[in-house]
Amino acid sequence: MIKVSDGEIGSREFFAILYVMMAIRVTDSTPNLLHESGLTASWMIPLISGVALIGPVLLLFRLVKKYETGLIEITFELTGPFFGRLIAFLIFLSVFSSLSLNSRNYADIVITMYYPESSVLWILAVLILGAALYIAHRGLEAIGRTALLVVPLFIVTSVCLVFSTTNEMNYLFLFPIAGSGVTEVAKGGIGYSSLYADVIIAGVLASQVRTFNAYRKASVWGLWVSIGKMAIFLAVYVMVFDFHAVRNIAFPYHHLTRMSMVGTIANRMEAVYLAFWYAGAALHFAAYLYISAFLLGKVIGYKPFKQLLFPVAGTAVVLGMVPENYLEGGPLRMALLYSSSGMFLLLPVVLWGLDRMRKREKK
Amino acid sequence: MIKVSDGEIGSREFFAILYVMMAIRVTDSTPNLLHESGLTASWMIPLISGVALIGPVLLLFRLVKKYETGLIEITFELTGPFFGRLIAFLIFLSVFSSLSLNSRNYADIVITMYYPESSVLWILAVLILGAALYIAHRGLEAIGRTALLVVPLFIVTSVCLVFSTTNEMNYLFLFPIAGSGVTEVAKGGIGYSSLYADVIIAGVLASQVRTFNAYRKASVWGLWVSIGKMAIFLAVYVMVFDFHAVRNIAFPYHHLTRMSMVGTIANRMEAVYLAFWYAGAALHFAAYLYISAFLLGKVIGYKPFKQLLFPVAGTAVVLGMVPENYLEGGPLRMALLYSSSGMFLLLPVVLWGLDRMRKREKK
Amino acid sequence: MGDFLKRLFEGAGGDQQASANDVPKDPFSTNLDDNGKRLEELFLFPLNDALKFRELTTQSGQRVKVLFVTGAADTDKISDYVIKPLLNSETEGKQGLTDEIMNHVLTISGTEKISDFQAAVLKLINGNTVILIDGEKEGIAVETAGFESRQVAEPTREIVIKGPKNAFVESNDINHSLIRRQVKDHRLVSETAMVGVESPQKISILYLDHIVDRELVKKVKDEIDQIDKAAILTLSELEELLEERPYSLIPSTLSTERPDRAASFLNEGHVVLLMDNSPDALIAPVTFWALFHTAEDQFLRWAYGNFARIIRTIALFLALLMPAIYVAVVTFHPELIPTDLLLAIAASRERVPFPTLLELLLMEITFEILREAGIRVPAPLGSTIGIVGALILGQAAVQANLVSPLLVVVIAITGLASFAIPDIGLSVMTRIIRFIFIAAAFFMGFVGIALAATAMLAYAASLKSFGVPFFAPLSPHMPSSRDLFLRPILKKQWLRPLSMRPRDAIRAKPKGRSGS
Amino acid sequence: MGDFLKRLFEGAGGDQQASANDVPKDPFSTNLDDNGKRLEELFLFPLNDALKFRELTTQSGQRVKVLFVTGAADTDKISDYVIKPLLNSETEGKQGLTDEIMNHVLTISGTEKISDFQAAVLKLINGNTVILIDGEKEGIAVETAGFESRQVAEPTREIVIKGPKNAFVESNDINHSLIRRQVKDHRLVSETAMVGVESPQKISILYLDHIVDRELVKKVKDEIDQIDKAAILTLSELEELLEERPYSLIPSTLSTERPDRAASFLNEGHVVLLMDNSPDALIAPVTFWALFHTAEDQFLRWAYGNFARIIRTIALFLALLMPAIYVAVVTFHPELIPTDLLLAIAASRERVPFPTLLELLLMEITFEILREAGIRVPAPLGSTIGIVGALILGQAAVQANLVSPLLVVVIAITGLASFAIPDIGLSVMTRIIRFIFIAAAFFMGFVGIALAATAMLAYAASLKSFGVPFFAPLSPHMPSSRDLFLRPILKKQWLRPLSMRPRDAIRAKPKGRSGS
Repeated sequence: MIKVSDGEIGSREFFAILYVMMAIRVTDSTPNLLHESGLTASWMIPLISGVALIGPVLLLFRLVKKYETGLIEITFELTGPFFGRLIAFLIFLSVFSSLSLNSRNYADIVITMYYPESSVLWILAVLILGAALYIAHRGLEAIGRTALLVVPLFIVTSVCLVFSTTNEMNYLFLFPIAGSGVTEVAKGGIGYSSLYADVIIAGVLASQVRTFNAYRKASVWGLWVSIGKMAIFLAVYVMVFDFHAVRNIAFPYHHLTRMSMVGTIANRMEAVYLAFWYAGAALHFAAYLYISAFLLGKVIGYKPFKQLLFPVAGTAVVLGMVPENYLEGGPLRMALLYSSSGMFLLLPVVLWGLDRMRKREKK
Repeated sequence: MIKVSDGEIGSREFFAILYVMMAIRVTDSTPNLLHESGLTASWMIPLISGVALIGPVLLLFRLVKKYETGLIEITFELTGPFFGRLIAFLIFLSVFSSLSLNSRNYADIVITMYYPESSVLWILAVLILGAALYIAHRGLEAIGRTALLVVPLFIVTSVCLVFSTTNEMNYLFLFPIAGSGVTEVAKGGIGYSSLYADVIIAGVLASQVRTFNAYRKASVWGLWVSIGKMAIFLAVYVMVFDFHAVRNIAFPYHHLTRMSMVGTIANRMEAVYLAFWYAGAALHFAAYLYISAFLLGKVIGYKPFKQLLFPVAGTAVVLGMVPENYLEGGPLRMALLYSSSGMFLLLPVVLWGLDRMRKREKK
Repeated sequence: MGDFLKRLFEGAGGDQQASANDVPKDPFSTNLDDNGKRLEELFLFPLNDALKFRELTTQSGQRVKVLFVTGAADTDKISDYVIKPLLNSETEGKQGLTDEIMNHVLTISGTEKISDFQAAVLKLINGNTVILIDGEKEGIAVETAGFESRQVAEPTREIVIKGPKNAFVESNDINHSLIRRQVKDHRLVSETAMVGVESPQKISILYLDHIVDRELVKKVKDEIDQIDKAAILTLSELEELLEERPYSLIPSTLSTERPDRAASFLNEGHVVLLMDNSPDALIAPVTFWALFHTAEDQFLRWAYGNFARIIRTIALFLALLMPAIYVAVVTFHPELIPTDLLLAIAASRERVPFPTLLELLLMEITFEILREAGIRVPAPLGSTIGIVGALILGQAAVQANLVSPLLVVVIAITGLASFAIPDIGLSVMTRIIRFIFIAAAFFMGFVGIALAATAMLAYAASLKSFGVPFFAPLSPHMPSSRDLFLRPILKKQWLRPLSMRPRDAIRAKPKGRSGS
Repeated sequence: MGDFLKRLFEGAGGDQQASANDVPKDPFSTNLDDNGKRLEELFLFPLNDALKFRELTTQSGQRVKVLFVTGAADTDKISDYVIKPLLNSETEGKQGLTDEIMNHVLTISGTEKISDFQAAVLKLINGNTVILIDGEKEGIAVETAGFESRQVAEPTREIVIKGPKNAFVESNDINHSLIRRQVKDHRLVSETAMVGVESPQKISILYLDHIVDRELVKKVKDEIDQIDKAAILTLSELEELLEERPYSLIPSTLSTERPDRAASFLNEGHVVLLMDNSPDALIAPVTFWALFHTAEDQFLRWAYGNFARIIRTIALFLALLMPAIYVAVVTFHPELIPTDLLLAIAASRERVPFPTLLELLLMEITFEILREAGIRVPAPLGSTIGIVGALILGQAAVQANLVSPLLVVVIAITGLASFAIPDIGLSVMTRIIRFIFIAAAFFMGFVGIALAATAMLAYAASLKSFGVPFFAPLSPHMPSSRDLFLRPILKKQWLRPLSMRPRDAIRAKPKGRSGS
């Protein structure tokens, strides 16, 4: 039965957006950070991050349900316009810097792994942000629907990749099971929990999701599927490469694709994985770009925020090009992740506290 | 004229079931047993077995006609529940052990003759019993109808095989005509009559045959066609290979197929015979499996006996795999055949006696 | 399931228009205008301009309303046989005016009295004209159906060189007529059933009462009764809904576009279903032989017809097994091939970079695309398909080292053979099963083919279509006219229908028959 | 724009005949001759011999004029049902003579009262007959339309092997009838709208009132209202005028020539537009699935229909991506190809003097010319195309070292695959998008293909046709019958229309739905 669309996004689309925002992290240099801090137990870090996020996420759900609107509106409501803008700006900074760093990072990956001619670096960064800009410009519905169409393909690709490399795995490489020690792993888990803070960031879109139930369902599924995927891939990397080697491999996902074999048909399938990965990256950036512009619009109080997409994307490309090479971006990313982790874990708690205080005042 | 089926089986289908149950014996190691005991006169053994079976079969016909039901129901009626169950269990044991031994035997044949990689032994045994399980699961009607469709093909194949090897035959190899001596041959004939006891075992299905006449006609035809085929093939083996050689040939049927030539078209036709033989084997096991499950159902008083098919098939595969190689199974088979021969020859006689006694008591 | 229940319950609470079956069975009132207004509401007048009505007064001053649906009714018929006589009629305002008009005035052949709105709506959407008379509690439905339809034309699917050349069209009435012309027997029963909960459509169930197995008719009718769907537009939909095993590859009904074939099925005791909008008849039950035979086999001389059948049997086996045998032979049983040929194959395969299975699947899928393209392409582009097809299945592909020449021949023969299979169902089935055989051959060689074939044969043999086994009367064996792989001459095909009647008293004792 | 304004103002100020819509709504006078003269003037009599009129006197001496337009009206009908009864009528010169004649005299089914000249002109050009009575201020319009038309015939574009075989013709009435025969539901609403400022044409808007989303109907009607064009001759013109994105590759309506397809779209809640002179129906909105599915998928058994769909899905991907993948692999990712094949390609490409891209474009363009030639060439010359085509796309081109054999195969498979795409729109779209992919692959290899594909997918996914997303109900996900890439069996395709009605009370709360 055909019916006219109401312009809002449903739970599946929202899940797909969360998936493209978070799950793609397994393919960039994030696993290196986690391997560095968790050693053989790195696969536990995302799980711990997930546990750390349970509280803030639940509080966020309560707030969204109560106020029936998005995170930013709630912040404005509870903290007043000045702090509201400040918080929105901080979130924007975190999202934007991640966008900028990653766009460079992804262009670097392509060049390092597939087209070893550095002259195309600019072109690649411009192209991918250009595609993302186009998609983001078509609106949140477009991002959600496109993501919903391709996410099943990404999931199938990931499963294929894992299965096609089973021959290369050695589960003994996973031992010692505790890796760098329980404390280290737990610290890493909490420190890197901002890797999944997207689930809180995406709260700014809550008002555009059809129902609260859809929002909650999609958030929960998006979070655990992304975390599960990261945990599995971290374990796979260690099992395939051994953790000594994996620390020195810049982009383990792409090395893994080189090992994928489909019988005797094709020598190497990496180009196929490359295509899917790049399509996913374009969607990832589209979502980030959309949220950046949305937040910036809130900060400067500019309603037609879609017009901000182009300047945001342009600035992101230029800033991303500043570091000489992708290794310089590494420490920056780590600092960013640690600092924003704190913010995202605390934000819902603070908001909830303010909400309680208010209620009490009213009484 | 189209009409709705009544769920019972007719005489042709019942004949086809008996044929796939008995006639396939020419292709396994049964001929070796007979050659061993009959030497050049081995072809007489099945004929003598047939003569020995005349009495019991006729008595069985009388009983079936009188009680208008199957063998097991008659046994329960005449001997009471305890002995009834015991006899049913003995028949089950004989059918099941034959099933189990043969499934291994047939898988062995394929491996020895066609795929000399022993790693597929399990797979072959599982596959053939899997196919048989599927067919048996579709019910007796399915077995009967499928058998009726393919039995003409089997008969044509057998005739082709015999004709295509006429060049290699030497009728002088059949002499001395008496083989190991008249007594030996007669003893063998009676001892191995259980090879055709299937005609008595199939009496358990009598109640599912449309009419008594159909049952009798199909039994008589099934018996003599199978016996005739065995006699002819025994003679052919001796004529082609000479009886000294045939004693050392494990599977004379399959060696015979290797000699089959169709002009200059194809070097060797054995793969074609293999296909037909394996199809026949699947049906053979399907019938055995069905009867086993049926009997087991009667023994443990379990009505929906089709659910027993799977455990029975599974156990058969596992037990069949116990012997190290197919030669170990040989003595077992011989013991089994001798002991069950007695049982099957006597069973109708005993039942008939009980029936007479009862009648007299009533008077 | 939960989803379904949810929808069901939520739907039940909805406030909406009643479907034709749910139109209240309210009786007409005696007020002509009230009745008119009520019908207008049901047809969403004035938004909807489908319902037309014409008010008129008879000679004696009686007010009458004539209602009909445009497109459904034939306006010429209404003018000639309804309005003209009504205008000229002189009725006296007495009791039983309705009867008076029905019996005295209208000059049309089909009239019926109706007394409630449900009947009126059903009649109207089926093209009838409804006459409402002021002061009467009953109306008259007049048969004026005038749906547009195609002329009777030649069949496009079941083509014969020799034999009748008319095909069913989309009109149920014309199709009835085509069958009645073939079967001139007063015992040809035509029952009517309605399907479709929301927009009911008529289905005609035809059978020869003295030949058919009553139980079969009952089964078919039961199945039709159980259909619970909003709207059924064509016989193909009905076919799938009647299906006992909708996922199975083997159909349990057959559709034919030839009235002569439908008639001969009737004579063999099958049930024939007809429906408006469908230029074919649905035959139930179906057996393998019905799928395998063509109409032409019976029209040609005994020898010619059987020659065609033999060729077709070979084609069926080739279409099913040829690629599987190729894979099995190349992979497991090279000894089957003469040495010279073997060397030639090996030499040609040397340059092909793919494994045999992949090569074969590539070609098979290309061939399937070729076939699909051939159906979908508009007629003027037909010749282009030929060129393109020849490239892929020909020299170019071989020269590009994509396939070996032998394989091209194998695929071509297989494809050709599958074109020779008469029924679409059987043909598609063959094509799908072929892939199963290829897989079986790839894993186990001839052993795999044999096991797959036996299992599939057992499946097919155990199937029943409306209680009739798929391979009947070959397996299980039943007395028949022996028109199976080959057909006997017509004199020998004569089987006295009585002897087969399961309800015939003499033959009814199940234990009394020979059963052989 | 300036042009348009100029025309607008000139038209307003110009001194010319009023178009049918601008005929003054002057009421009839009581003088029969005045009325007749006025109508003559409007039809440019005597210059124009289209308007015929017949003056007659009834039995009671009443003067009556019967007017009609030759070609538009059926003269037999006029003689039988208008003139004959009028001549025989005995009317008394009392009040309500018009009513008297309408209800008592005329024996035709459709009559209507008119009272001004605008209505009279509109009725006349649509084939009605106008009866003017002396002394009356009202006239009668009688439905006597008798435009010539083709017989219902078989479809030429959407060919099926199994299923209904009638197609729409150029007559709106017949098309209505064909749809009514399929959808026997009294809630099938058929609204009429007029388009064309100068020469208005009727458009019928059909929908099933209990299924359709009211908002959708409103949107379609709004779009039609906004059309501002002098004359619209066919549905294709209307299609483009209704189009929200006329430059886009993706259509927002679909036209079908099959009544059964139109009916099944109606049952799924689409709106169907019919228009005189157009042998097809316009379906709005359109989704990807409507373009991808064929009528036949539902007529075949579940397994067969889905087999065809799988093949078609493969064909769609091949048609879109095959040449692009070839370019990408040869240029950027040679490691994807088995070494043997790589060497073979290298060897065959060695002698070809052009770069891969140029070679590919040459072949692609040749193929497009071949396709265009195939459509345009008169039927008797068809075979020539075959010969010529085989030369270019075949052995000759390879031997001339113009192309490598592998490329010939690639182009052939691509061309073949694009033939297997059912809808013309989708097929052309595929062919155009293919060039975009080739360019993307040429510049960036698989990365380019991936980015282009994502951007195009985002474009398609964000499109709405009359408010309905292009990939609905897959993305955004909506409860549906799940008839997407594969179709479920019909029993499972049952979706109670009630549950989907956005105006249904229970489901109307936007926040109350699960939304998943």
